[in-house]
Amino acid sequence: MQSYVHVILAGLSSGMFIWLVASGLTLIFGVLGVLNFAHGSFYMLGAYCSFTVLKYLGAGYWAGLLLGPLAVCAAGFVVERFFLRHVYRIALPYQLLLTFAFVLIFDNLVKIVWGGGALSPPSLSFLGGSVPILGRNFPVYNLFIIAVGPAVALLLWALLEKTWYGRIIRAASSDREMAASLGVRVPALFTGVFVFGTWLGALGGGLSVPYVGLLTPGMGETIIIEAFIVAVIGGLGSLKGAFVGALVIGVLSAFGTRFFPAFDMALTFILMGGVLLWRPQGLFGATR
Amino acid sequence: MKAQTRNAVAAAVVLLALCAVPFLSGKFAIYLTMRIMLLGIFAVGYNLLLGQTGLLSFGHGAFYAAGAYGLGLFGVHVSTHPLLGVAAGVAAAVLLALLVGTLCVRHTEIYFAMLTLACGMMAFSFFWNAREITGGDDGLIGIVRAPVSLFGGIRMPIGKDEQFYFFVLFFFALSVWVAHRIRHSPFGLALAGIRENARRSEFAGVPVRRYRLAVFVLSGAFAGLAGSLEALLESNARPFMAHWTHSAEPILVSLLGGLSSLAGPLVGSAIFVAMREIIQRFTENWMLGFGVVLLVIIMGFRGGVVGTLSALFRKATAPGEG
Amino acid sequence: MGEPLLTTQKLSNHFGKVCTALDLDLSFERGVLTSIIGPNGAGKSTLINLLTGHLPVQAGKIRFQGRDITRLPIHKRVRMGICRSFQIVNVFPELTVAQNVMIPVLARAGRSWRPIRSLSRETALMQETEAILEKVALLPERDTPATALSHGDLRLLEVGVALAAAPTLLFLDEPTAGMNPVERVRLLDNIRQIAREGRTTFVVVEHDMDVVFSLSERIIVLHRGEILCDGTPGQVRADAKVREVYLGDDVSDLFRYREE
Amino acid sequence: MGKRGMNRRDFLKLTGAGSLVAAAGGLGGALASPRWVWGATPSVKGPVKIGYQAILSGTLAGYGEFHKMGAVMAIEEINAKGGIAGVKVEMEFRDSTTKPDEAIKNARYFVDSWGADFLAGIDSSGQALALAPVMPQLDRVLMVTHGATEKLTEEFVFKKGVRQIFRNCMPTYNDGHGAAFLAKDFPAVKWATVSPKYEYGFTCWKMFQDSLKGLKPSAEFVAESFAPFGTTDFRSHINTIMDAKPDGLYSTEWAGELITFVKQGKEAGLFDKVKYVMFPVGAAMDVLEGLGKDMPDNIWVSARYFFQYPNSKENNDWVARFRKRWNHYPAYVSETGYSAIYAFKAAVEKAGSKDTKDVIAALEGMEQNCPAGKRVFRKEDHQAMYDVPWGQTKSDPNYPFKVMKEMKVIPAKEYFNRPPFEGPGTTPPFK
Repeated sequence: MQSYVHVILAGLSSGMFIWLVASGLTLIFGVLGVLNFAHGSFYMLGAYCSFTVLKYLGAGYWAGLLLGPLAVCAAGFVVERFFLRHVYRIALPYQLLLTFAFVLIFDNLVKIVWGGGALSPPSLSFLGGSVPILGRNFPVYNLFIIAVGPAVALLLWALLEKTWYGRIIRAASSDREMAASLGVRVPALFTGVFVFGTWLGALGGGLSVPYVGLLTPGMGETIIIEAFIVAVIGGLGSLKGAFVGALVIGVLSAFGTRFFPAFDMALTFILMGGVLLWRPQGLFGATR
Repeated sequence: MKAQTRNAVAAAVVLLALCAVPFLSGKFAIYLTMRIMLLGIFAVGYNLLLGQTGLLSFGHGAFYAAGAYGLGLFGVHVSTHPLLGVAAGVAAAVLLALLVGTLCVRHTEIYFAMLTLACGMMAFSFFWNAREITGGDDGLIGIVRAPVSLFGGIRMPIGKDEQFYFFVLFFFALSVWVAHRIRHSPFGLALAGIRENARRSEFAGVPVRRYRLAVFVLSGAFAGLAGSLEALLESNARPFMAHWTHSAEPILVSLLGGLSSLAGPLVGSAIFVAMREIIQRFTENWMLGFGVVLLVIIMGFRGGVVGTLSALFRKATAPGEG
Repeated sequence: MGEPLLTTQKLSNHFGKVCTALDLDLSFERGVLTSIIGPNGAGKSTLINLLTGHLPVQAGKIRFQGRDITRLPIHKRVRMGICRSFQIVNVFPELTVAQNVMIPVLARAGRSWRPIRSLSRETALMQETEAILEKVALLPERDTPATALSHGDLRLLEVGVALAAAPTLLFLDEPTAGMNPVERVRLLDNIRQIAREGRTTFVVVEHDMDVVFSLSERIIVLHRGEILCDGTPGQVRADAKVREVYLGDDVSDLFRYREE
Repeated sequence: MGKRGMNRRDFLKLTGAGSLVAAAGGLGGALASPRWVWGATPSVKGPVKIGYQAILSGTLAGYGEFHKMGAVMAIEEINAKGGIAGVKVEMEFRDSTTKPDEAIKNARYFVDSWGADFLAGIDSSGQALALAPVMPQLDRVLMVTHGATEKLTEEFVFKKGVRQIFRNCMPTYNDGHGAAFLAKDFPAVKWATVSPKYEYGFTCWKMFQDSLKGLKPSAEFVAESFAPFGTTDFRSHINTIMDAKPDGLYSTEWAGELITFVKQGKEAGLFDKVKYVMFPVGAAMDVLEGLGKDMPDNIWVSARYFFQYPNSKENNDWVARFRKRWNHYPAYVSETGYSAIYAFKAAVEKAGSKDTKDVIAALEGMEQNCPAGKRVFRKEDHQAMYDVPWGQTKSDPNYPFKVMKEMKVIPAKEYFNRPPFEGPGTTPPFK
C-alpha cells in the first residue's frame, strides 16, 4: 500500500512537471501551428536564469523563479520575431530544422556562459524537506509541483476561455485570415503567444531547479521529447489533452519503472504508439 | 534533352572525381568521403520518402541499425562474406521496415512522424537492452572486413580503407542510380502524385497506402544498406544508430541540400560532414557554429542549397526570360 | 439497355442529426447523361462521395455492374470504372499538366508499379495522355505546372484527370463552376462528344440550370437527402414539387453558383 | 606536407591539385621511419603531437573541461622545461561527444590529417570499444583516461593483441570488486542497487555481487533498479529500493545523475533507512562540489583519483599547482589526463623514439610516479595498476564540500582481474 501510494505520488509529480513544459509547447502548436523543438532550450534557459538570480545575485529562490523566466522571454521574442515569423508558410520540416538550429545554439551558449559542468542548487528552506506519508518521506516540493500543475492549467483555461485576449487567440488560431480581416494584428498576437509559451517553458525550467536538482547544458533535450510525447498523446494543440497525457505518462511511467523495469526505456514510446494506432489524432485532438 | 545531357555529364564528372579520391588525397579525406557517401545513401533513399512522397519519418535510424546489426550478426554467426552480409543487413532492414510501415502508413503528417519516432525508439530500446544478442550499449563488436570472393575464384580484399573505399563507392553509385531511375519511373510519378494530393491519387486508381508502404520499405532498404556499410567501415554496430537523433540526420541533410532534386540530399550530406569538420577545426564550440550556419541556410536558401543555386543559375543563363 | 450500370439500395448517411441521404434507391443506366440537382445541402455531394468511396457508407448497398462495391476502397472502384471530378479544383499542383493526366493513365494500365523503367519509354501511354489532353484542349499546356494554369484551364484539367482513368461511369461535381462562358461551352461540347462515343456514362452535379437542361437526358432532383423527382428534363420542369421546393426555399439557388 | 600545419584542410584536397604529393609524403612518412637507426639518433624529430578527445557538449560537458585542464597543465609544464626529448609538445583537443562514430572520426582526423603521434582521452566505454579495432590501422598509442570497461584491456589488448591501447585510469575493477572488498567487513547482508542501465552499471553490479559472494557467502542481493542514461527522476527507483528494505545500497550512478539521485534519495529518507551506502565514483569532484552540504555523511565513496590521496609531497604540490592554475580542485580525469601526457613523455624518452612500436615497448611494464601515486602499466593487458582510496564522507571546515575520513586503500593487485582473464583464479577473491 505504502509502495503503491508513493509510486502514484511520484507519477503525479513527474506528470505535472512534464505538463508544465508541455503546456507551452502545446499552446504554441495550437495557435501558431509550429512544433517548437527549441522549447526544451527555453526550459534550460529558464533553469539557468533562475539559478543565476538565486545564486549569484543573492536573491531567494522565489525571486529567481519570478525573474528568470521573464528574462528568457527576451530569447523567445527574438526567435519568433526575427526568425520563426518568416517561416510560418514553409513546410513543417523546415520549421523543425529552424528550431533545431536554436537548440544547438542555445546549448552551446549555455556552455559558454555558465560552463560545461553540472550546476547544482543548494536545497530550499521554504518548501524544502519532506513529510511522512504512510510512513515514508515524500518531498514537500513535489507536493508543490503537484499543486502548481493544475493551477497553471486553470490559469490557461481562464485566460483562453474567459478573457477577451483568449477569444482573440482562439479566433486567430482557427482562422488567421478571418482574424486579420477583423482587425486583429495577427503577427503581434503570434509573437505574444510565442513569448507566453516561452515563459511557460522557462517557468518549467525554473521549477526544475529544486525538482531535478541539477543543471546541465543538455538538460532540455530529454524533457522536450517527453513533452512532445505528452502533447501527441493528448492530441497536438489540445491543452486539455496535454494535461491528461502528462498525467497518464507520469503515472504509468512510474508504475513501469517500479514493476516492469525491462520496458522502462521504451514505455513512453509504446504508449504513444498505442494511442496513435488507436486514435490517430490523440486523446483530445481534433480530427483534421 | 539538353538538361539531361548536362546532368549526365555532371554525374560522370562526379563519379570520376570520386574514383580519383583514393589516389589523390590523404587517408582522412578518403575516410570523410566514405562517411559522406554513407550518409548520401541513407539520405538519397530517405528523400524518396520525404521529398518524393511527402512523408516525414523520424524512425529511419531503426532500419539503418537493422542493417548494421543484420550484417554484424550474420558475420558473427554465419558468414563474413561482405556481399552476403550486406544482403543480410538490407534484408533485416526491409523486414523491420515492412513491420513498422504496415503499422504507420495509415497515418500522415505529424502523426506519421511521431508514430515512426515511437517505432524507432522501440527498436533503439531493443538494441540497447537485448544485451545477449546485440552487446547492449557497448555495441556489437568484432565485425571484420573479409575479402569479397566472387564466382569461387576472384578474391578482392577490402581490409584497407583505400580498398574498402571502392566497395562503398560501388554501392553509392548503385544507390544514386536506382534512386534516379525511381524518380523518373512510373512508380516515382505515382509517388509524386501521392505527395501532391493523396486523395486525388486514390481517385486516379492508385492504392495510396500500398504505395506508401512500398516506398517506406524501399527507403528502409537504402537505410539498411548504409547501416551495413557503416558496420563494415567502423567494425561495429551500436544502438545509437536507431536513436531519433540519428533518424534526424537524413532529414537535416535533405532539407539542407533541397528536397526536390536527386542531388539535394547528396550535396546536403557533403555540406553536413564537411561543414562540421571545418567548424571543428576552428573552434570547440562547433554546435554554435553549426547552428548559425543552419540558420543562415534556412533563412537564405528556402529551397535548399541545390534548389536555390539552380534557380539562380537558370536566372543567370536566361536573363531574357525574366 | 439491360442491366443498369450502378444501383443503390436504401443508401443512407447522417452527419450528426443532419440527414444527407435517406434510403436512396437509384439506378444509373449506361449511356444516359444524368444530372443531379437540388438546393444547397440537398445531399448532392454526399451522394457522389458515397458512390465513389470518398465517404464510408453508413447504411445501404451499392452495386456496380452486378458487383457489390459498398465497402470497396476508392482505388478499386476506380479500377472497376467509377471515377469523379471535384467541385473544388483538386489536381496535383506541382506536377505538369501531362504528368497530372499520366498518373491515372499509368494506374489504369497497371504500369505504376514499375520502379526502374523510365517514364519516357512508355510511349503508348504518352500518346494516350496526349489524346486526353487533346480532348480537354490542354495539349498546348502539356508541360506547364498545374499551379501556373488559369482557373478555367484547371477545371479542364480536373475533368481531364478524371477522364484519364477511362471510367465507365464518371461523376462530375460542378465541372463548369467559375468558368467563363467560352470555356464553359467548350467543356460542355467536349462532354457531349465523349458521351456520344459511348464508353463513358456521365453523371453531373450542377447548379447552372442552362447547363443542366441543355445537357441532360435525365435529371434527379434531391431535397434533404431524398429524391424529390427523377425523370426527363421535361418531366422535371413540369413537376410541382420541384417548383415548390425551389420557389419556397430559395429561388436564386437555381441560378447561383455555390461559392465554396 | 599535408601532415604538418594544423591549418591544412584535408577535405579541400578532394578536388585540389598537389594532393598526390601530399599523400605520397604522408605515406612515405609512415613507411620510412628508420627503426634500425633509433639507437644511433637519440633525439626525437619534430614536435610531439597529441590528439586528445573528451566530452565537451551535452550534459557531461564538464568532464571534457576537467580532462583539458589536466592535459593542458602537463603540456605547459613540459614545454616550459624543454619539451619531450628536446622537442615541443602540441595538443589538439576535440569534442568526442558520446557517440562512438564521432570518436572514430576524431581519432582518424588526429592521425591521418593532423599527424598526431599519440592519442588520449575517451570517456565512454562504447567509444573505447569502437575505437579499439581501428587502432591497429591507425597505429598510434591510445591512452584511455576515463573509459572504464574491462573488456577494452581484457578482450582487445590481451586476447586480440591490440597493443596500441593503454589505460591509465581505474577500470571497473575498483567500482565492482574493490567495493566488495570493503563491503565484506560491513554488517550489512542484504544489498540492493540503483545503477546505470548500460553495460557499465550491469558489469560493476555483477562484479560486486560475484566478489562479495566469494568473500562473504551470507550476502544477499535483494533488489536492483537500473536507470536509463539521462534519468532526471529517480523517485520510482528509490521506491523499488526502499520496498526491498536492504541493509546496504550500492550505486554506480555517476556525474550529474548521482547528484540528482542523492538529492532525491535524501528527500525520500533513503539514507536514513539504509545504513551502508557505497558510491564507487562518489568522490568525483563534480559530485562532491555539486552536492556540497547535501551529500549525506558516512557514505562510502571512492573515485579513480581523489586529491587527498596519496598524502605525499608530490601529490600535494600538484594539487596546489592545479588550484593555482585553474582555481579548481583536480577532478580524477584531470589527474589521468595530466599523467597520460607525462606517461608519453616518459615512454618517448625511455625509448628515444616516438615510433609506436618503440613507445609500446617502453610503456609495457613501465612504472610512473604520478600525482595519484605509482602506476605500473601491466605488460599483458596494458592496464595501469595503481591504488585509489575509499572513505566515508564527512564535513571539514577547510572545504566547502564533503571529503573522506579514515581512508581505506585496498591494493590494486588484490582485486584486479588477472590474465588470462578467463577460467578460475582470474577474478577476485584470490586464494
